[in-house]
Amino acid sequence: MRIGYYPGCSLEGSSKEYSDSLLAVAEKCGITLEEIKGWSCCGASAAHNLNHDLAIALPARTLALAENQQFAEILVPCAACYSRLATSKYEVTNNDTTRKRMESFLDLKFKGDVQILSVIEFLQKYIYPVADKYIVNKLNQKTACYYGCLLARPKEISTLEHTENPMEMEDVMAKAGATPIDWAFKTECCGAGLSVSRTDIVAKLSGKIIEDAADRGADSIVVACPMCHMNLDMRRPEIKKQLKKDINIPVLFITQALGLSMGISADKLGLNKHYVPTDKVTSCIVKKEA
Amino acid sequence: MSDFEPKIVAFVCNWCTYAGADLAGTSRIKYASNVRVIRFPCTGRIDFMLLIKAFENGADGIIVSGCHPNDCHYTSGNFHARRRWIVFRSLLDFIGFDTDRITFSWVSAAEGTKWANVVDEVTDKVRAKGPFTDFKKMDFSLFPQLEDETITK
Amino acid sequence: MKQLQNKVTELFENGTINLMIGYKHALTKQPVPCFMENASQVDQLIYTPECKGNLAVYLHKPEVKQAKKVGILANIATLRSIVQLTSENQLWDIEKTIITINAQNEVIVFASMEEMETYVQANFPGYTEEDKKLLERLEAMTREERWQFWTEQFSACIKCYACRAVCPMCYCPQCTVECNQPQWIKVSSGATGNMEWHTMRAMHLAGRCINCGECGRICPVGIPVHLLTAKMNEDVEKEFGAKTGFSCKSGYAMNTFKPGDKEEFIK
Amino acid sequence: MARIGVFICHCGENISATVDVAKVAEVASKLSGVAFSVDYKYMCSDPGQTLIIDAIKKHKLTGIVVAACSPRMHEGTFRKAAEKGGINPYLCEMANIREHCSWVHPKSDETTQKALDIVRTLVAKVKQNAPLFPIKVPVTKTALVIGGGIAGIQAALDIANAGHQVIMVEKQPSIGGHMSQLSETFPTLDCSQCILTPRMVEVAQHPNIKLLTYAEVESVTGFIGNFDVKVRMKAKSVDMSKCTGCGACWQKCPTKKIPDEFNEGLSFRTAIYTPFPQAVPNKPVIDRAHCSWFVKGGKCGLCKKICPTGAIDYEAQDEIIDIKVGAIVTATGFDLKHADFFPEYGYGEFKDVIDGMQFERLASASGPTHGEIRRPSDGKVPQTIVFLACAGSRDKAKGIEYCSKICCMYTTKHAMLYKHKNHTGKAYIFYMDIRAAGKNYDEFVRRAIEDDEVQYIRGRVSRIYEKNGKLMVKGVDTLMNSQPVDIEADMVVLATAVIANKDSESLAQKLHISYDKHHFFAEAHPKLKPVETNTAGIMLAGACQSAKDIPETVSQASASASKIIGLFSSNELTREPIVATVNRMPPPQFTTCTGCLLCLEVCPYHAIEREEIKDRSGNLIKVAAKVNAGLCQGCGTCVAMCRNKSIDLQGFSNQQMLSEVIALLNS
Repeated sequence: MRIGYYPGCSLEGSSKEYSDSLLAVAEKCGITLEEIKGWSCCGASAAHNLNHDLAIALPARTLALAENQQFAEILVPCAACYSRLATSKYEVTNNDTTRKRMESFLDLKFKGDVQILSVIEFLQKYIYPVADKYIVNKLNQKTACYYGCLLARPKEISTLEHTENPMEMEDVMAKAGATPIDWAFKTECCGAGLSVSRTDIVAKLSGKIIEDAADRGADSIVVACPMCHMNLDMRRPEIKKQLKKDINIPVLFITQALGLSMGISADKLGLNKHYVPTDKVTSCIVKKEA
Repeated sequence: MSDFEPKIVAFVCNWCTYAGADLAGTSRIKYASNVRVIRFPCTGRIDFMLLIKAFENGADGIIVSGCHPNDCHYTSGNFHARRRWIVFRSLLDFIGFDTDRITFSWVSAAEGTKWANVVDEVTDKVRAKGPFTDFKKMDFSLFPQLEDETITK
Repeated sequence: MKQLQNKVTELFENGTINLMIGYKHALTKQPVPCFMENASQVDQLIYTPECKGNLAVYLHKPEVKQAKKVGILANIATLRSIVQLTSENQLWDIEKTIITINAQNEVIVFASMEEMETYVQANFPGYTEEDKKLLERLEAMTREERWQFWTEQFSACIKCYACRAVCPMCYCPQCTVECNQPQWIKVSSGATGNMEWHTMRAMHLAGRCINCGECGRICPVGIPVHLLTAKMNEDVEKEFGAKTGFSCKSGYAMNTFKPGDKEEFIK
Repeated sequence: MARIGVFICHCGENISATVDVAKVAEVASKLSGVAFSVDYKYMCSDPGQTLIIDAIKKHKLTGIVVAACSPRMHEGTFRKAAEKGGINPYLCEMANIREHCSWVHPKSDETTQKALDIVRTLVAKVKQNAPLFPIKVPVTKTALVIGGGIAGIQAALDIANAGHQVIMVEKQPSIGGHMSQLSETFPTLDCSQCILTPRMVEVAQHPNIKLLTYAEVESVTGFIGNFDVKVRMKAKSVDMSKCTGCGACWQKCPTKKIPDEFNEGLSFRTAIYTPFPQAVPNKPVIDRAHCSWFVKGGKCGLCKKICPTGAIDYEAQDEIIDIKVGAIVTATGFDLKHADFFPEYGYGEFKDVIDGMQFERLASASGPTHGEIRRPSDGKVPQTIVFLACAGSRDKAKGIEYCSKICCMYTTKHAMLYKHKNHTGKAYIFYMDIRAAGKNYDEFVRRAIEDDEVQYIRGRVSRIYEKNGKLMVKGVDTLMNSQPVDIEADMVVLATAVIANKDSESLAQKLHISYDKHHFFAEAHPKLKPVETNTAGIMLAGACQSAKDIPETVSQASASASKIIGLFSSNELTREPIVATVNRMPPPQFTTCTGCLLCLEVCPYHAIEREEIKDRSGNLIKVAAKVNAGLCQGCGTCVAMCRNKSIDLQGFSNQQMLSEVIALLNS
């Protein structure tokens, strides 16, 4: 089975470590991800506020390319990209008029039979079943799994079981030897779209997330979205001002955490690229008992 | 041919369209007098063979009308009828029959105006098409020496 | 072939069947149906790719019903007919032993209806290339051309009702065409009456015909009547998602409905 | 040879102004089979009818056509006249030349021609009419009421008070249903048990009501007036004839930690138990799923030792009894959406997040806290309670699009009861809309807001979580610029959605009644037949049809009862003979029906049955369809579907309809 890979812009830039760690974990488990040739921006955070056609057409183009390149499934690790691609697929497959419009814009045919996998679905389907074979370390820490607002919503496109209380990341982290905590903010918004324009709002929203995780004794926060990571990791000075206290819980991509459990080096996983030091995470790790 | 007046037969259900046509009457809404109504208890009762027989006996156009979906007096007769018409119409089209000569509609007991409009529209449409002669021509196709005029007059 | 004959002999000898319906070679070497009442007749039994006839039609015959324990050599069309007939509550009065030959040339004796159903579903046939082409050709014509085509075809019909006789689904003891109170269709042959007959036949088979094509093959004047029922089946599957001869329990598309059935012509 | 009479009405000038009635009468007289034809000013008037009656006698008519108004107007009138004239009423047809002709077309030859065509068509039809006779169905004057909640109780009492027999089947050990669990009722705040328990006792003591508790309907066959019902009497393990209800057994029963269903799991009960103190009948049953005698195989046996009358019977078995009834009231009530449906609200995880019915038990004087509002976790009196008035309802994403209807009102009542008991406490209600349409309902809500200072917040709640021993309620106030709202609460009450009973689908199948996609039972017509089902003789009452409050439930129950009392008012049921029939002929053919039975599915009334024709030695020789005239409503959908015309519809037969088509188009 060939799995297409759609990195999206973030994973090529600010969140390169997400891409690196994901590819490293996949490689470790013997899964090849093949980048979709000619992929383009999904239009996230801007297009759907401005132009509905464009917001559908941009992801549809990539979907049509993936179809042409005969991928049955494509992995879209960025939660925002995933949301846009899945939404576009939903619109195009459920509405004949939209499909015809898009086909005429793009001059591409669209069958709508490519399965889109979020990173959670990918881990569930391909990594989770074989993980035991490759996991050598026990993360040995309390971790807060943070889904953000896009991974489990909206109900029409999400494949997670409970929109308001998903548990899929927790299952993966438990496998990696962490203890997922029960907390209140796992599907709250971090302020993603306002990351640059209104850092004050980001500080308020992300601050609550960090604070609740800390209150409940989490040693780390695990995320599956580049935007969430940026806000929770990079905006700590603003958060500190907002909360009037310094919380230094590190924030990891779920693939980095999984990579650590598989014995992949911290450097290869890009842990050194974070603002909040990640020593706290690595120092907990112990060897898995046989 | 200009003074051709088509014969339109309407197959309607008792509870909705027949009552709708009654309402057109009590409201004194005027419409084309070409239509003749045959009353059935329900559109579910209307046998497709009756439609063919009507054309065979000289109808130029047909209206089939009953209760709107979900409004059937018998709950589901019109839903069954709808399925029947979907395949029947497709079959007629497949054998090359002019399905424009059959109009299907939902006319409720409150839609006297809609009934009058349906009748007027169908009458105009069929009048423009001219008399229905396909069946007669078909029968005479066994005897090609006969000319068309002898058949259609 | 030997394997098949041995199997049938065994079935006769252990009393599982007392009548076997299969094929034999006619003098012309064409396969024709044959009926065997004991093991001594089994050596004429054959099975070749040319054995296309739908033997299910014989399961209605009183002579066959009297035999009670009936074996039948069934190609896929016959199997589908048996499935469809079962769903129509028709074969309850005979004990059937159903035998088929699969693609690997193995003889299969089905232990149960469920087993047969599974086999049918796994080997479910599509339309033949020839029929597909004909259907496409007809659909590509203008309406007037189609009318012309069928007018010519129907005019040739001699109302011999061979299409009815050969059809396993036409099992009514009295057909509407023979109904004279009221008389729906004229007895004598005439193009309109012929057209009515074929239209009615197609409507009555919509959602029931299993596409064996026997009616078209048998027509002595070569009318492709099977295209009418094939078209109906295509519609029923496309519009209502129903497959015929697929499951003994699956319903009949024309006696049910969905509130959301789609059409664009009802005003 | 037919001798048809044609009677053309002028309808004053309503017809004669545009139609040349004399000409119509004249041309009609020459139609084949017409023996008499006349026009008259007012056919429906007394002299008009006399004219018809006399003509039938004088001209020995075999059928009549009255060309006048719509048959929907006067068909009954003229059929009666025909009967008075001495012919079968169904040999009369009406030609509608008023609504369909004279009123909608101008005075012209075409209009007269159309009237003529209509008359000719109906003459052709009436020549094919056969005499029909109203169908008489005997009626068993006993009603079955399924469900012993307030709906069933009301229906049973109404029917029984009218003098008819009633059998009530209740699956629980006691009747009373959900209403017996309620504390006070809106909008009057009168105590639920105080108004209900006298009714329960009345049911038990009524000479016309036979009460079967701990029983379930097993199967239903037959049709209106004549249902055969099998009822499973579940083994109570207590001999009701010996038991005095002294209570010694359940006081001594050692298995004490079974969550009490009546108190919604907020307290415990024993394995031998009566559901609540006012239960009717007030005699215990053994819950075999928990009793040690049954679970551990013959251990314990204490209740048997202790019982002073020897009523305990561990060997008792389920029993199936057969009953015959003429009509059925389905009053099986509702259920509430439970537990894992709201992981984001922590229901099932946080002890102090409870549902509305649990709050009822807390507020009830007979409840586990004797009516004091104390939270389940630690028994403390909560100082802040948050109520969620829509928990699951009206939420497409949750799969429940409908409004549960009762929540707005009971949540208001809950908040009010709480405030009445804890004057310093704070009560918040998150709501989507306040739906208080009912007598004194909105006033009730205003009282909660204005007098009792209940805080209403229009918005939904996204999450409830625990923090520092408090329940944090995260919501939004959409009337305050959609500001996020965070409330620290001590207890949260979810007004969870009203849903259909989990076994409603299987009951519907037993009864052959329809249900909607949410498994609520379907009424025969949403406006005009709201208590009947599609199956004649089966009525609906209460929340098994849709979410309802008590007044509505009681109204519908009484409506159902009145329908049944009407049905029971005569010994026979008379039905219009416009029904389908499957043809019959002498052996060996028996019928042209092929027995394909594809028509069974098509009938909206389940009126077509499988008939087995057997020979003298009992061997099955033919299977055919058979129409139950008691159930058939005469739509004729089966007729159009039957391939070889083995089914026909009386009054609209194939012969009649085809004759109409042919006559209409051939003058």
